[in-house]
Amino acid sequence: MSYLTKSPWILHYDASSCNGCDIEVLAALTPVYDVERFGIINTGNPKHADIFLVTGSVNEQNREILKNTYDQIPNPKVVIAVGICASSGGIFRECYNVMGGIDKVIPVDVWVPGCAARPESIIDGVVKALGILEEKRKAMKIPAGDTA
Amino acid sequence: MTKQIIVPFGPQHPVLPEPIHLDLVLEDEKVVDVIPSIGYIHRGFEKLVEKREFTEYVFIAERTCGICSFIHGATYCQGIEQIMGIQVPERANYLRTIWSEYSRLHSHLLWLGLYADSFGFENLFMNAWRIRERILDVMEQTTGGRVIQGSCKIGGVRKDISNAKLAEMNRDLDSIKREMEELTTVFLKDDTVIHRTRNVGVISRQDAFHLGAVGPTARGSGVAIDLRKTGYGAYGELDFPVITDSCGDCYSRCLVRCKELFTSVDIIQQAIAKIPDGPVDVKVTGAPNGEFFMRAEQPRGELVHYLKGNGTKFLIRSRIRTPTLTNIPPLVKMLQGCDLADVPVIVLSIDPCISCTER
Amino acid sequence: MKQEQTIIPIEVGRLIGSVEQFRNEGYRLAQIGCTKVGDNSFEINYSFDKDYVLQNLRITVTAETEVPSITGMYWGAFVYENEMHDLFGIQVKGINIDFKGTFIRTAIRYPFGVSVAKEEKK
Amino acid sequence: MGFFEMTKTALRTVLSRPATILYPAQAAKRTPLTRGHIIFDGSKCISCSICQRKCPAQAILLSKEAKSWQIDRFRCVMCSSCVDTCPAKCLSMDPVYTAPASAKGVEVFTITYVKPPKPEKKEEPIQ
Amino acid sequence: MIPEPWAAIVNAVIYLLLAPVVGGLIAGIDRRITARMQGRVGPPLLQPFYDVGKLFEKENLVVTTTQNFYVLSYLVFMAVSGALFFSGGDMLLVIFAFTLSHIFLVLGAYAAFSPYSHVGAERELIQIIAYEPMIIITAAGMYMVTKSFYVSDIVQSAVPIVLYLPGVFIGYLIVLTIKLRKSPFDLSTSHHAHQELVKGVTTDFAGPNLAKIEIAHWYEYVFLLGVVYLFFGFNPLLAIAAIIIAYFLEILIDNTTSRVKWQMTLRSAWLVAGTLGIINLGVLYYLRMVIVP
Amino acid sequence: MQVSQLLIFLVLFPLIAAFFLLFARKSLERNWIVKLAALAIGAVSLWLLVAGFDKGMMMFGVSGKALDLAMLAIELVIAVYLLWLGLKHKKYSVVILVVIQAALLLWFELAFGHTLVELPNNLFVDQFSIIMAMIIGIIGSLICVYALGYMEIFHEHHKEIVDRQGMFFFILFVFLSAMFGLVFSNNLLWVLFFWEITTLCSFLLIGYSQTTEATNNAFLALAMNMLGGIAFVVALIYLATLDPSGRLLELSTLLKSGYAVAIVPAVLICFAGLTKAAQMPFSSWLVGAMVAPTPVSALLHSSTMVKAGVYIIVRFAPVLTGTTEGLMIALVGGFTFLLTSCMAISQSNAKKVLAYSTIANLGLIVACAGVGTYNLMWVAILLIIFHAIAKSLLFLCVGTVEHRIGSRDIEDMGGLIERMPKMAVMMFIGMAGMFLAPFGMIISKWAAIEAFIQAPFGLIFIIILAFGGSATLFFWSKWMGKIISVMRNQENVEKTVPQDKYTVLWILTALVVIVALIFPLISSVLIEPYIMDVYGYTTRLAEANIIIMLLMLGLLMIMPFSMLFESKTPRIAPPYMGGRTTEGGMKFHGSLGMSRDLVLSNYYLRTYFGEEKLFMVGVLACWGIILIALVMVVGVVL
Ligand code: SF4
Ligand code: SF4
Ligand code: SF4
Ligand code: SF4
Ligand code: SF4
Ligand code: SF4
Ligand code: SF4
Ligand code: SF4
Repeated sequence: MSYLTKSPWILHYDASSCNGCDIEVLAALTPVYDVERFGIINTGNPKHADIFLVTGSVNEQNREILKNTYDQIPNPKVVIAVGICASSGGIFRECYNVMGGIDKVIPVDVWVPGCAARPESIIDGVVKALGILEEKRKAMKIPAGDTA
Repeated sequence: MTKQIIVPFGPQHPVLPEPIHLDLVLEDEKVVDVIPSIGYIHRGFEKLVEKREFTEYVFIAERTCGICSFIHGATYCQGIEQIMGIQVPERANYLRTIWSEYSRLHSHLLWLGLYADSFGFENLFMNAWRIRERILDVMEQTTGGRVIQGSCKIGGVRKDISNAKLAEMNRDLDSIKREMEELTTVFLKDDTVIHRTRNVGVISRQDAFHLGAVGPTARGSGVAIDLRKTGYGAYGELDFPVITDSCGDCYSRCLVRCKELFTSVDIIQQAIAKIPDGPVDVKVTGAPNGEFFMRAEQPRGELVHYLKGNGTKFLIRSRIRTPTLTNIPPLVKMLQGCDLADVPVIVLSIDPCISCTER
Repeated sequence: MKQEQTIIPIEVGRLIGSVEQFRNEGYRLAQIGCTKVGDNSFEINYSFDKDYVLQNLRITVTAETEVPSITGMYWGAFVYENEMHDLFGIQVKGINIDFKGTFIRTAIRYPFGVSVAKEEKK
Repeated sequence: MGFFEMTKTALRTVLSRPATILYPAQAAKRTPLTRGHIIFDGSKCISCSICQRKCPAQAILLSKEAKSWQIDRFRCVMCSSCVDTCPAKCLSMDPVYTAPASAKGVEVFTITYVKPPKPEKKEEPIQ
Repeated sequence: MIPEPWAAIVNAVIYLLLAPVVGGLIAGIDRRITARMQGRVGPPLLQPFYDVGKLFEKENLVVTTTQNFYVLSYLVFMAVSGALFFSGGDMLLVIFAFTLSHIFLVLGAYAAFSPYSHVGAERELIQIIAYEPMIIITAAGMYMVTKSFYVSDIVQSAVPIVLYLPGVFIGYLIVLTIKLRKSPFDLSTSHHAHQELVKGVTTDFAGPNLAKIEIAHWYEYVFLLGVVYLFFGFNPLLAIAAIIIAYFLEILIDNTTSRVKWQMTLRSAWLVAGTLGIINLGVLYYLRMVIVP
Repeated sequence: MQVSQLLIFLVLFPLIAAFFLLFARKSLERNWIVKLAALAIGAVSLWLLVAGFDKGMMMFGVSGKALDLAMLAIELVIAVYLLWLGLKHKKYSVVILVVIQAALLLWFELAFGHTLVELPNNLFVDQFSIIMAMIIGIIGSLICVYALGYMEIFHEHHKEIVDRQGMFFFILFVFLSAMFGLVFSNNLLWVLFFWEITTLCSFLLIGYSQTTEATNNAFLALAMNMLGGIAFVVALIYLATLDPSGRLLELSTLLKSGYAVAIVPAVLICFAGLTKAAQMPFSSWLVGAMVAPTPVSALLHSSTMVKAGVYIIVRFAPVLTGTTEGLMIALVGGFTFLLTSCMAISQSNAKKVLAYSTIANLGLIVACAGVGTYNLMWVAILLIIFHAIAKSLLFLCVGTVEHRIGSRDIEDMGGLIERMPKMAVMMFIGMAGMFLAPFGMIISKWAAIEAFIQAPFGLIFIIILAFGGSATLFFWSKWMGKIISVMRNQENVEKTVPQDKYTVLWILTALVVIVALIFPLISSVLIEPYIMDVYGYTTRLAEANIIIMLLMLGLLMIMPFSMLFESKTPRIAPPYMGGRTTEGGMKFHGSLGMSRDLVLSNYYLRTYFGEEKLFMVGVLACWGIILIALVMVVGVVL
């Protein structure tokens, strides 16, 4: 296992969620769930992040922000869509200003269902993402010339 | 020549759990100009009333926001009940009140945490949220949801709480109260906290009133508005003070919220003592025809649900005016001339909730 | 317990005067909200609160009507007026901080307004 | 002194047990009421499609022809509306939440309910 | 006295090799204790090493390639100043090298031309000017007690330096809080997301560059705690204990204060630390020069 | 040639060149004259170094009586000229001062003219003079060459200013001559004469552009320097009253004559030195002098003329050692250092920053000389050398940049590394030279701390150094940060800089580095012997430390090559903007739908380091100290 999986730093972005999922993401950092046990730090800065946790259904105005932020995360990186809104737009699917699911804007690696997604669910999602992260790292190495 | 720095503050910024953007113009670290821009959460779900029956719209109203989800749901239901003239059973009114106050506890604790984080007091944040988990546990045990409770419906509530459980909650509140006392002491007595909050983001009583401040933002400046005093739910039968403070700075707003924690505990305990037995819902038939401005006190202040129906299953308008929306103009005033380091503190001090602001 | 509220329909022309009166009597602006009531007909409610009693001024306008801004009396009203413009396409004249349609940017123009109704019919 | 108000709390917590639940090593907090995911009992469903109509998230799709009931778990907001409204009581809410996945998809169930023959139904009130 | 060259070189090499290990461990312990103070379990002890390892596995994302140069220089000169210190070199030279390395960090942040890095850089500079006088005063104090600027002499001195320099010691602890980027003085950047500055001075560094900054921090920790050792050089066991207590105190302060503003930082560093230091030295000077000429 | 001839050459040759320049009408002629003269002056200065570095102090007699009279006559002519100017511009304070000084001089001549014997050794040279001569001869002439190109462009930009370049270069070379005269003169009367000439040159050059501001500032400078000049004359009168034969007017004799005799003139002359070196109550003239064309600032107001002020104080340092008067002077220097360093933080005008930094460094030199122990003297001389080189480089860089980008505001120098890469590198090195290890100024600062701590009351100065030094660090670093910040879409505007300027700048840049490299050599060859002569013992940095410094310098120089060996090619991404979209040219989408420019300015911390506030503090404190010193002197006299 690489170090990458032992130290996943997350960046959380609220792409127009109702706050339910956001506060659960935050709750995951706090004593009862304490994701720092897995080396997870909430960096707040895309340039330091490995895992992009996105909540919310993405509205018109959020699109470019989401995309910009995603682009500023150095590779390898994974995106986790947290909550039903981020997965499909959820209850707001039919709103005129909603894209419905962040996969409409950036590629998503893991979907965490729930409305709101529970902290345990989020932890599960991150664990699942670590495997994908590791694969991406390997994939990134190969073009660099090593035999691998 | 003025030496200015322009900082695009947000929409992606660690201090803001929700996206909002400020163009900050600084000289050294003094904020000389600030222009907000919002709209990052606007989903436009008010328009969903045209597609969802008014009974299902409760679930959407609840998801106006994940923090005072319950109060949004309850306010919506009460609005519809007012239009349709439905008399809700007393027990349901009490339960609604209890859950509302639990929401307020959880919201204020959440806010205290974020607020502590805004001035870099990580430990305080962690402690506030640790206590908050105990509130959420009760929420989940009684409604099935931690943050989106989904326990309100038109005509009553969807779940009853057994009297044994109520007694247990009552006992639990005593110990939560002790923990909160320790927590709020730090907010109110610690020198470094006072350094960051006293005389920061001051807004006078006059300004607060005329710019439309509500909730703790208004009460921190001495404007005593608390919609619970209109007596919706079971509030009319309970005894509680409207907490105000006069300084109008971040410290005052924090003080008001700290004291409200204990008011809420008191209200819940009173309600548990008084709650009558009986059914928790009535059957609803027909459709709303008419309009009503239902107002309720959210943790952040006055909430207005304006509902208008025309006798069909689909309302013609739901307009949700949330406390943060009306607290934005005071916020813009508060930010003038503060320090860059004060920006997060001041922004947090109105307890901004963008999700419901923009709907 | 029913919350007390009244609705007072007035002409657009009398808006400023009436609002001023409320302000002078020490009312707080609680909200401004808009409802589409016909193909090209909108109700705008200006709600004022004093001692928990809600008084609503109601004007009925079309999308073409120019509504005067009340930001002169209530500085904070710009949030509502910008919102009204962005969502309903109501023309508000003289807002103190006029976002000119960028307050809430929406995927479709004036989602609650007239144009949408037409688009949807198509 | 107003300085170091937090010291007592900090020192006490450092000496006491952390509040952390060591999930996943330890089981998650869960209550009987917790809304985790919808369970469908195909043997009871009468294909009335009320659930589909009452679902605010449009997560349910019922096909009478194919005799299938499908749910998109990435749309379902766990509101329980369907459970409350289902006349046949074939839906229930389970406290275990849906696991995160790296692909979205719908879950399809077949409806095995067979409408009982008419006479029997008439006898019911007599029994 | 100038130390034996070979001994000096051996010490320096030992420092260069071991300091990152020790520094990383300190960071790991720090994070665990911090977590415990917050009622959490916290990360594994070796987490800082995982973090740095991870960062080296990441893509190098920059705003401008010159950032690489500044960061490398920061690391190199940080290591050099620590190595000079541990090889028993001249305290003043160590301080200047130390400052030089920080200037590189600041320049790296400036180079990015980004609002957050920029404000971070300005604040980092404010921090440097806040703590630097105190560090120089510390060196001067040690000279007054031991008659030498050489670390090798100071450490061998049998005089209980801390008894002569209590004010300086307290002043040093205050600036240590700044240097360890601990609350209340974590102005320019901090370990977690920073409330007004995102990541301040390190905002626009990613991957390997960030890893280098992290390693430089480790070197820095060891060096700064080495200075604490000097105060207690007469008794190594006591010195180690003092380091542990000092560090624990820093963590405690970190966890019991909010971040103050730059004005307060500058004022407290210059006035409190400066005054304590100056009064201490003044008294010492008076005793030395006037009472016992 | 003999050493004495070299000295005379250095004093006279620039004068001759000056007259040629006065009549050179074409710029081509002027070019050649200046370049050749500069070459000659530089070469002879070096020759002097080679010829004189190991000889200790050498004295030479030049028949003086007639010269003395000529000088007096010139001084009076100048006085009349200034009187006329003063009246014309209604600068009555200057008029009064001129009258006082002229009256004193006349009285001196009338009272003592007949009793004074002819001094045997009017000229002298020792290692310190050689160092000064090198600064004047090499840096000074480089600046003159640079000025050629500068003035052309200056007049292109400022059509409204009368082109008086002939006059300009004439004054420059007269000034060089006077400076040489000043450092080689052993006769205090001569020193005074040259001293006044430099004052006059400075006055004329500050007022060159003839704008109201320039004229006012020129008169301000004049007035303050006249104050010093008067003190100087008083010192001479005092000496003459002590010994009417005038033997004490010989600098070398005076310095050896002991505290009782020398302290009063020492304090008075040091007071003159303080005014010339723009120390605290007088600092405003130097800041005002920044209206002059940049080469003037570089030459007069940083590397040479103001150095004359500290030169004379350093000369008197042995007299001041351990005295309360010395301590007072040192305190003036110390406060000046601390306060002006802080004031520089609040400035964004590049030349003003340089001016404050210059005053600060002169203050440090004064502090060293005032305390006056042998190792501090060593530091003082080292500071003079390092400062002259780095600061003149910086001034010239600012001048060049100003001509390209049309502003001398630091905020406008953002991204210089892209727009003018070579200039940026040179400025970078110049600034590093001012405050970073292991370059010159920091070596001096280090040595100063080590020296002060052994000196009586040195603690005060250590604290001043600690605080002032960190303030220095702040304003240099933020300036550095400004020029290296990489803004995109910047155009390179460097190509149009003329080659001559580059030559000068590169030489100076190289000097900054080389002097840092060979300073141990300079120290052992020039400074230490001089200190040895004066005090009987000397000092130097420990060898191990020097080696470490050199290693660091080496390391610093190879670091940039690390960029060639990047293992991973980095991906370039826009800076973090809170998720906001950025467009080219550093714009971003702001509120109200606007596209905003990203603007980043440095901090100026005016609430803490505001100019006016600190200036008032400094003026009060330093006047206080100076008055105390003067009262003490009066006490000695009585
Ligand atoms: S999934 Fe539910 S809780 Fe999460 S953001 Fe969407 S509506 Fe809110
Ligand atoms: S009102 Fe003031 S802050 Fe706003 S743009 Fe004008 S000058 Fe700037
Ligand atoms: S005020 Fe905030 S917490 Fe309350 S309902 Fe609105 S969004 Fe939710
Ligand atoms: S203020 Fe609004 S968005 Fe924020 S938590 Fe409350 S309801 Fe949600
Ligand atoms: S729980 Fe709610 S969202 Fe889920 S399927 Fe049932 S009705 Fe739809
Ligand atoms: S699940 Fe229930 S509500 Fe849905 S179709 Fe079947 S019987 Fe009807
Ligand atoms: S800023 Fe606060 S929360 Fe963040 S790392 Fe520092 S102490 Fe911790
Ligand atoms: S750059 Fe400006 S100040 Fe300099 S000469 Fe040209 S116009 Fe004059």
